Amino acid sequence: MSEASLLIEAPPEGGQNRRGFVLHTLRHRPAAVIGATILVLVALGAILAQWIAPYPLHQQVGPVFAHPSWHHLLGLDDGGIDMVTLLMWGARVSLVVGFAATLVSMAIGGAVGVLAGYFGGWVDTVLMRITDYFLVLPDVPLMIVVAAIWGPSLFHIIIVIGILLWTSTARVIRAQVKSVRERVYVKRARALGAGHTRIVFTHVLPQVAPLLIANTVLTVAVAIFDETALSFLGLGDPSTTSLGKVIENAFQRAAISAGAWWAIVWPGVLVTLIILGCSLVGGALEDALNPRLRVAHLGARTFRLRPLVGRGQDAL
Amino acid sequence: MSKKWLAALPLLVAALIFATTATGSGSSSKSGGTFKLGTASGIDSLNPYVAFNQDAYSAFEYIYPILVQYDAKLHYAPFFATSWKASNGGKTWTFKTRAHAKWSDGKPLTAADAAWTINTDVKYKNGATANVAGLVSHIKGAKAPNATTLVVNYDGRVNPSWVLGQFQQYAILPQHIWAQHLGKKGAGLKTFPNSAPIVGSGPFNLVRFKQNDIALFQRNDSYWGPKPKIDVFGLQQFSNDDAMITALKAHDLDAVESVPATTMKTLRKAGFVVQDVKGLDQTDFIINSNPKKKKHRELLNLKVKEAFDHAIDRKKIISVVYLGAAQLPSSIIPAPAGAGWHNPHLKTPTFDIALANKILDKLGYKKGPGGIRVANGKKMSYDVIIPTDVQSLPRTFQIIQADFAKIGVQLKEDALDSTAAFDKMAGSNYTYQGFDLAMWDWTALIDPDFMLSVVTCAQWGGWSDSAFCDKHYDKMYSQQQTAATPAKRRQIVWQMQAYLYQHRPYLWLANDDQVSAVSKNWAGFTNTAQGPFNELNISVLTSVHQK
Amino acid sequence: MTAPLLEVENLNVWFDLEGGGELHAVQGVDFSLEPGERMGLVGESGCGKTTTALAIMGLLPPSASVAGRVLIDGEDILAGGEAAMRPHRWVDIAIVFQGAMNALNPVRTIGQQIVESLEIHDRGKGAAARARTGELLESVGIPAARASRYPHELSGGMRQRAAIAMALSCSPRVLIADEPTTALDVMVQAQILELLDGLCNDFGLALVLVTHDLPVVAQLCNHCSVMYAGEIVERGPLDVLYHAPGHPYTRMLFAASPDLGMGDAPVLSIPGAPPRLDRPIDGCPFRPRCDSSFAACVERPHLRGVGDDHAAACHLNEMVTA
Amino acid sequence: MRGTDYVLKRIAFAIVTIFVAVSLNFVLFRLAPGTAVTNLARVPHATPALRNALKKQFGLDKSKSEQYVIYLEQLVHGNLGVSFENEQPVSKNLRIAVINTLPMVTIGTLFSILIGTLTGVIAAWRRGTPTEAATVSSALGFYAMPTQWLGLMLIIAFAGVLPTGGMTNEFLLDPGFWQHLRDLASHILLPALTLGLTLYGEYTLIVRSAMLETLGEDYILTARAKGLRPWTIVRKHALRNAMLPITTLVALSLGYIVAGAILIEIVFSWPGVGRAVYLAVQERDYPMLQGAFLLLTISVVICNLIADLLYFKLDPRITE
Amino acid sequence: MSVDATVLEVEDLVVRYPIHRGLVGAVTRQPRRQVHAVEGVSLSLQKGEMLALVGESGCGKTTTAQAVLRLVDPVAGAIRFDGRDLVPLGSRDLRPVRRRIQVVYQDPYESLDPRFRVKAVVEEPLLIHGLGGSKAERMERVRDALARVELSPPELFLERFPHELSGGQRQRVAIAAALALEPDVLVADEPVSMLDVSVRAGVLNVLDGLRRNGLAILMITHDLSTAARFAQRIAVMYLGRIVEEGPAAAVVRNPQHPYTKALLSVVPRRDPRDRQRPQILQGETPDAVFIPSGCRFHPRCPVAIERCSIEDPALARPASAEDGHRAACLLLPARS
Repeated sequence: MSEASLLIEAPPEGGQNRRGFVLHTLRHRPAAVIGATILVLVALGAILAQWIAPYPLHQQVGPVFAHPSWHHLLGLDDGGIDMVTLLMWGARVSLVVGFAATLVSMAIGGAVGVLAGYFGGWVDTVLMRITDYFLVLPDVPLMIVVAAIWGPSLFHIIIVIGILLWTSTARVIRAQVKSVRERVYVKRARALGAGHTRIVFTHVLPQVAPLLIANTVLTVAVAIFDETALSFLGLGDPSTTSLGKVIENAFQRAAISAGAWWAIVWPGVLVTLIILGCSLVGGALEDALNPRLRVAHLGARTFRLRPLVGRGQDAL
Repeated sequence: MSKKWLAALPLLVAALIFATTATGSGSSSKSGGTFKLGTASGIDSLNPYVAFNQDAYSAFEYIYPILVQYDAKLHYAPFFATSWKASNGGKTWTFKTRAHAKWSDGKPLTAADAAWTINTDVKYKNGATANVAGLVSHIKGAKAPNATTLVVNYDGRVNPSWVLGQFQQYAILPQHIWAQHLGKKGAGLKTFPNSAPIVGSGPFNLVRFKQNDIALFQRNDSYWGPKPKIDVFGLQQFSNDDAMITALKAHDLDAVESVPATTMKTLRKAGFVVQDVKGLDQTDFIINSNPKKKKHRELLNLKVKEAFDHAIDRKKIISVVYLGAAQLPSSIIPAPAGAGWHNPHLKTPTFDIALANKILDKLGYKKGPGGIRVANGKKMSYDVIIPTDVQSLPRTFQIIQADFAKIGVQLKEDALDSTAAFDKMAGSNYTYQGFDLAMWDWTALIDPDFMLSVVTCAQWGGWSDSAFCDKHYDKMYSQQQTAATPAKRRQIVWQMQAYLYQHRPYLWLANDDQVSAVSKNWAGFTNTAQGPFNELNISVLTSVHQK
Repeated sequence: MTAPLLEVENLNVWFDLEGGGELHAVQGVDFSLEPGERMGLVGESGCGKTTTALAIMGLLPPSASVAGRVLIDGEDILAGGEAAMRPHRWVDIAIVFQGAMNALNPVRTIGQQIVESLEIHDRGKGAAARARTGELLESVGIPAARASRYPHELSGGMRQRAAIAMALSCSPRVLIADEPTTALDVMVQAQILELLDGLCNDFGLALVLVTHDLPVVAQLCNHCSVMYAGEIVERGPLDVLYHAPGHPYTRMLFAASPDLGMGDAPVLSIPGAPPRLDRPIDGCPFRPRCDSSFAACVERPHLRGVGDDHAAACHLNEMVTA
Repeated sequence: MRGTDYVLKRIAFAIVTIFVAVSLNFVLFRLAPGTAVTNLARVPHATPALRNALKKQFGLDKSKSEQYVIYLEQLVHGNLGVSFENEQPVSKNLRIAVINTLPMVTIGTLFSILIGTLTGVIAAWRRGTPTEAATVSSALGFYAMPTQWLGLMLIIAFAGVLPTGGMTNEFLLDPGFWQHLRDLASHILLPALTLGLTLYGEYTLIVRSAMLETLGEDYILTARAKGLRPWTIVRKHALRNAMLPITTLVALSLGYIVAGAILIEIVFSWPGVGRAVYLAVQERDYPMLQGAFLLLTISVVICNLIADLLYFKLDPRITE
Repeated sequence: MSVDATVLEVEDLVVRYPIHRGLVGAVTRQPRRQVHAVEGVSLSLQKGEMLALVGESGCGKTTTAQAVLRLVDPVAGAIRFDGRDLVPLGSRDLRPVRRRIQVVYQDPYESLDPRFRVKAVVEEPLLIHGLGGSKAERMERVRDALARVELSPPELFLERFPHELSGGQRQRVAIAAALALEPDVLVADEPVSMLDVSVRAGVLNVLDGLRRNGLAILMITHDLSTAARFAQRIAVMYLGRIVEEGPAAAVVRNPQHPYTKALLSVVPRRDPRDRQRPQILQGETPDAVFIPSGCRFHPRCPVAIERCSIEDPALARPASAEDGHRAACLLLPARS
């Protein structure tokens, strides 16, 4: 009997196909399912704000800080603007800032990480030293300083957040690329005479992609968080309505003392939800990607004892 | 973590839990009690050559001798000076000062201290004392022939009300303290921190001061004037209105200097006395009036300015932004400034979009694409510089922007921090070429001189933010300083207001109220246009007392 | 008759799979061990040999469920679950794992780790425990002074020796060695095997050597159990297993290991791969790879005696005896 | 000696980082709109003479490189310049602010590390149980809340029960020691709690995954095989090893502590460094901002250095 | 194989890696240290021959292989392929040569990109070297290569991902990928050590078949049994040197060098009756940084004499050995 024909029955061993890894994780981890649902709902509300928001963004529809009512489910803000409308548009700006800043930081962090990890040697040393410097510089104060100097605008905020958040991405990606680079199949490709571009794009990047995605999602959370902080410090763009700006407006007009808790509670809840969504999705992806989390030799739960009837394989 | 630390933690936790049960307790009260006032701005510096904030000047009012003060009707009343007269055709002023006054360290306080302060300020007015230079303008020098006589010499005839207006804001410093800190060319005057406890001579002694936090004043029992009824006055600074109002509600504060309009209703409901007084702060819409302006010269056209003025819905601004706690403005000198300086004949421009459109149509500025008018071949689309630290402006801008769209004028927000905003408006070398429109606010003083000065040509490179420069106006300005009688001065001041009303370097938006809140446990607490803690006189804190 | 030192009876282990379902990793394993006996547990990767070792120690992960009995001196130590097993660990049965680098805590010294096991089982405290640690290290060929070294400061062979010294600290009666020489060089492997040999001889230690390497077992053990697909398919004295195997798998496994003395004789691999254990298996699990399967193999064979102290699970034996 | 090289390298790195930050600081603030002159010359009737005098006073008439050298010289002497706001030395303003900030941040951070470690260990230990789900989701929940918002929520919740602003009740003119301590503690509670709550979530997650990674190591299996009790294993084997990544990550999150402190000090009117930064931003008091930024950077760098050295002490494997 | 069919010849190869002195080291001017990975190795490989390079970990066998593949730069020596020295060549000039020297790595789980299907894995070398013409022609070569490693019918495997294959099959795919370029030399670095015993023979037999068809194979292994069975010649390395080299049967049956003797004595035999007294060397291979003086094996050598610590022996044919069998030991009487 030929060996090969038998091999068809060979069992899948270890390892797993990384194709569709992200989708698979999103579907099979409860945390990721919850997180993704939150994000999709918020994103839908934000994207469709133009069409489904109940009122125009800048229209005063009632008295300042009017109570929640049937017409305005979440009440009105300090300009007499409908909170539901504000939250939709605010989420839109916050998400745009979050994603755009993340894109900037991913581009920098991804490039630095791949270059440092792949080429190693002095390239690695130089890039990692730079990364280390950025890593110890306190982000938010630096953002404050730069935003204060450049002046408040959405574009500046995106750039400022983007150019300060890339460090952790660079480190994570570098570590991963370094390990991929040491994988035998990359060595084999090198021994075959494959060029750097080919190796990076066909072997390294696809392998790093899920981690990059996980990192992106987590960075979005940080970027949105930072945006609310900058807005709160009065460094936000006054001509746009981000969630941070909505909180800051309410805070400036003493919403709490005015008894208008809805003007400050809801935007905060929404920010929390978005960040929570990102953290859940990103965290689940990271957890799924970390092989060291798969086994635990110690836990509160132990193996179970089963009664046994019969012998050997008959015993079930 | 070391074991020692772990042992200390329960202690720490216990201390924290213990702490929660022990709040709000204890004023170490003597008979008069402690009056605790909350403020959002606070004292920026205790050095008069550095201080900028109103709270600082209010503090000086209570701790330093000042020649004159305002009475309840905002007329001049004796303070450290008991009487005054002009001579030498109005060029020399002689003040009689209090006898037997003492500084808080026991050293005698005499007219010599006043003369020294004035001479020092004149000497270094282009350097270290620039901050107060405006208050000693036209002064040649001062002398103290004896302990109770101060003679001040001017370079020309000066108007009496102007002179007293200047001295009302002028703190006399103890020579024996400050003379030690002159330093090189007086530079030491600015760097002297003047930290608490301060040697002063007012109804209160400043005994404790923490920047951005607290200023504590103790009653000065050796004070030569009417004694306060309270023992201690505290001014606590909050960076957060909510925290401040919460503290007031929890009776950690007795009063709040300036409460946000949004909380007036809830505070009244909670049983606090909310005093709503017409204030001196006005927000304005600035039109670059530089006669040498290069771009968008249509903005120099008085008709255009008039049209803009009619397109501003001030009532809406007042209801949305100020929740009603503001007045319709009409002049550079707000009505509450008192003593008749405000020109009552000036009326707030009406909100009339149709009229505004008619004026612009008449000028031939046709609407182009997007409904935006075209003037001199250029779209009437302007950036409006808005300083980010004036909290009411973004909302106000939104309202104006929407209405201006209806008259075919596009406004775009250019939010900058105040330094950057001012820099951009002044442009390089103070040429005022780089901006068209802006928004800001001014806080008027009781005496009209300062407000009227900001639109003089001489203020280019100084306070000017509209670049208004007009020979005729400048002439009137110097005339009011030297007018022989108060009535004559008032007449000129009214003329100047009317002239500005017509030339519109500023379109006045709202004149917001000064709203304070005080606990019902206190009596004799009054609010003024400058707020309860003010630089007008010492009446509020000397009359406030426990019920 | 006294009970054997260690007796494993009808041991079964299942693992819950992540996507649902379960995997029957160990299926009715039986064996017993007398003092001084050395047994090899041999099989391909995934055949359940390490799982069996872990099950005996009660070290299975929470996803596992287990049935059967593990008796020490006739007492079932498995019945009480993890907690009941604890007092027997190290005192009755100790284990040495495969990668000694990872089996030792990198931030604690070798000495500390040995002292710790002495202390928890009340075999001495403080200075006494440290003195005993020195002796133990000397007995595996490590100078006592190295007790203060960290694992990373020792070579692979030394670490494995230290792990053995630690396993011997409470004088266990059974030592399970799970692939103790994999990843070590041949010369070091020989050193370790010699050490184990000496320990068994000198202390009457019973040894279970878990490995995939038949020649190693052949050199060190007297008995061997061959596992395939979770079951023991043959067991008996090694001599018999090599010269008269009762199961084609054993025969083919020997034939697949090259030997220095074999000359140009063919080395044959076993085609195919072991069956998946998360699905029911019809008939003999080895049938698809077997070179001598026949009609009866659709029935699942059971382990049955085929000679003195020799048992195999293969229908071929029935034909012979029948 | 073991690791002299490592220690020297870390110290050298810290020094170079500080130098880079110092230089960055110089460059950054030269880009700021407006100079000391435009700020200080905003007085009525400012004359060109005054402006020139100021220019000279602040050395702005010199070349950029000369200015840089002067700046470095001043730094060496602890001179951070003069605040635009109160024209006092920045270093003096900051010293007071730092003294105020330290107790609040310390208590908040300790609280977060304590709770974070505890819940992280529990989450890892109770893996796959509802306890883990509850611990992790509450940690994530607090982590996701914007710091300033959480502070405001606490103000809503505790208004009237605890003081919501300031550091002490300054109106206690001469409080006894215990009264002062009680007063301070009551004021510190809410801000420290806010800081602790926003930080702890991250630590829980870090500790949880560090613990899980450690619990997957073979030596844990060895420890179990040795017959150690589960909590003994957690204490003696798992936690010690999990401390390694935790140390680094806690050090790296110092930047966030600083950020949190800024927001919290604003919300609770705490007169510390964060509030000073905020006010400096509001007033565009660049020298103050510059000084505060330098101070924060240096303290983060030094804390990182300490973490590195701690790591070195914890991990015997570091030799070079 | 008497005709000179040498395809690869390594002469006096030396590879050293510098060790970082560290900051303190640099400041205190400690001497620069090096790992002497390979110190003067010479070997030659003929068409249709498998040469097994045997030794313990750290002996330099893998470094030698990497130098042959020009993945590390030698300090000295020559690597002649088809008579042409590869050492001075730049990466551009090396490309055509790389095609003809292929490699199979130890770990079949790691050597295939998990995202690549089998056909892509085997096709990749062709794409890299721009060979194989059209897509269809390339697929033809892919099928061919798969058939040569006995993965047949190839259609069954083309579309699979590595995780759908068993360990042995993966290693075969890796070999197929190497064969796709039709190389002259195959470097096999421990090709079966990660595989289950039951399938090792299959992979080794595939290599053996390829060799018979003319491929020259340099096999790196630590397993003397495998080397003895499949290789034609064996070279035993110790600390960067070849200490014994010769026809496989001769080396195994008639070892000359004490190190080879010891190594052979500790190889476990599968027959339980065949238990020998192993000659166990004490200690472990020393650090390649501090090479002992004289004969580098002398500190562990059971028969060393004083001279061994002074004199460094060269490879020579001992009197008691057949032709082509050489060893480096002072105690062996050389043939005059």
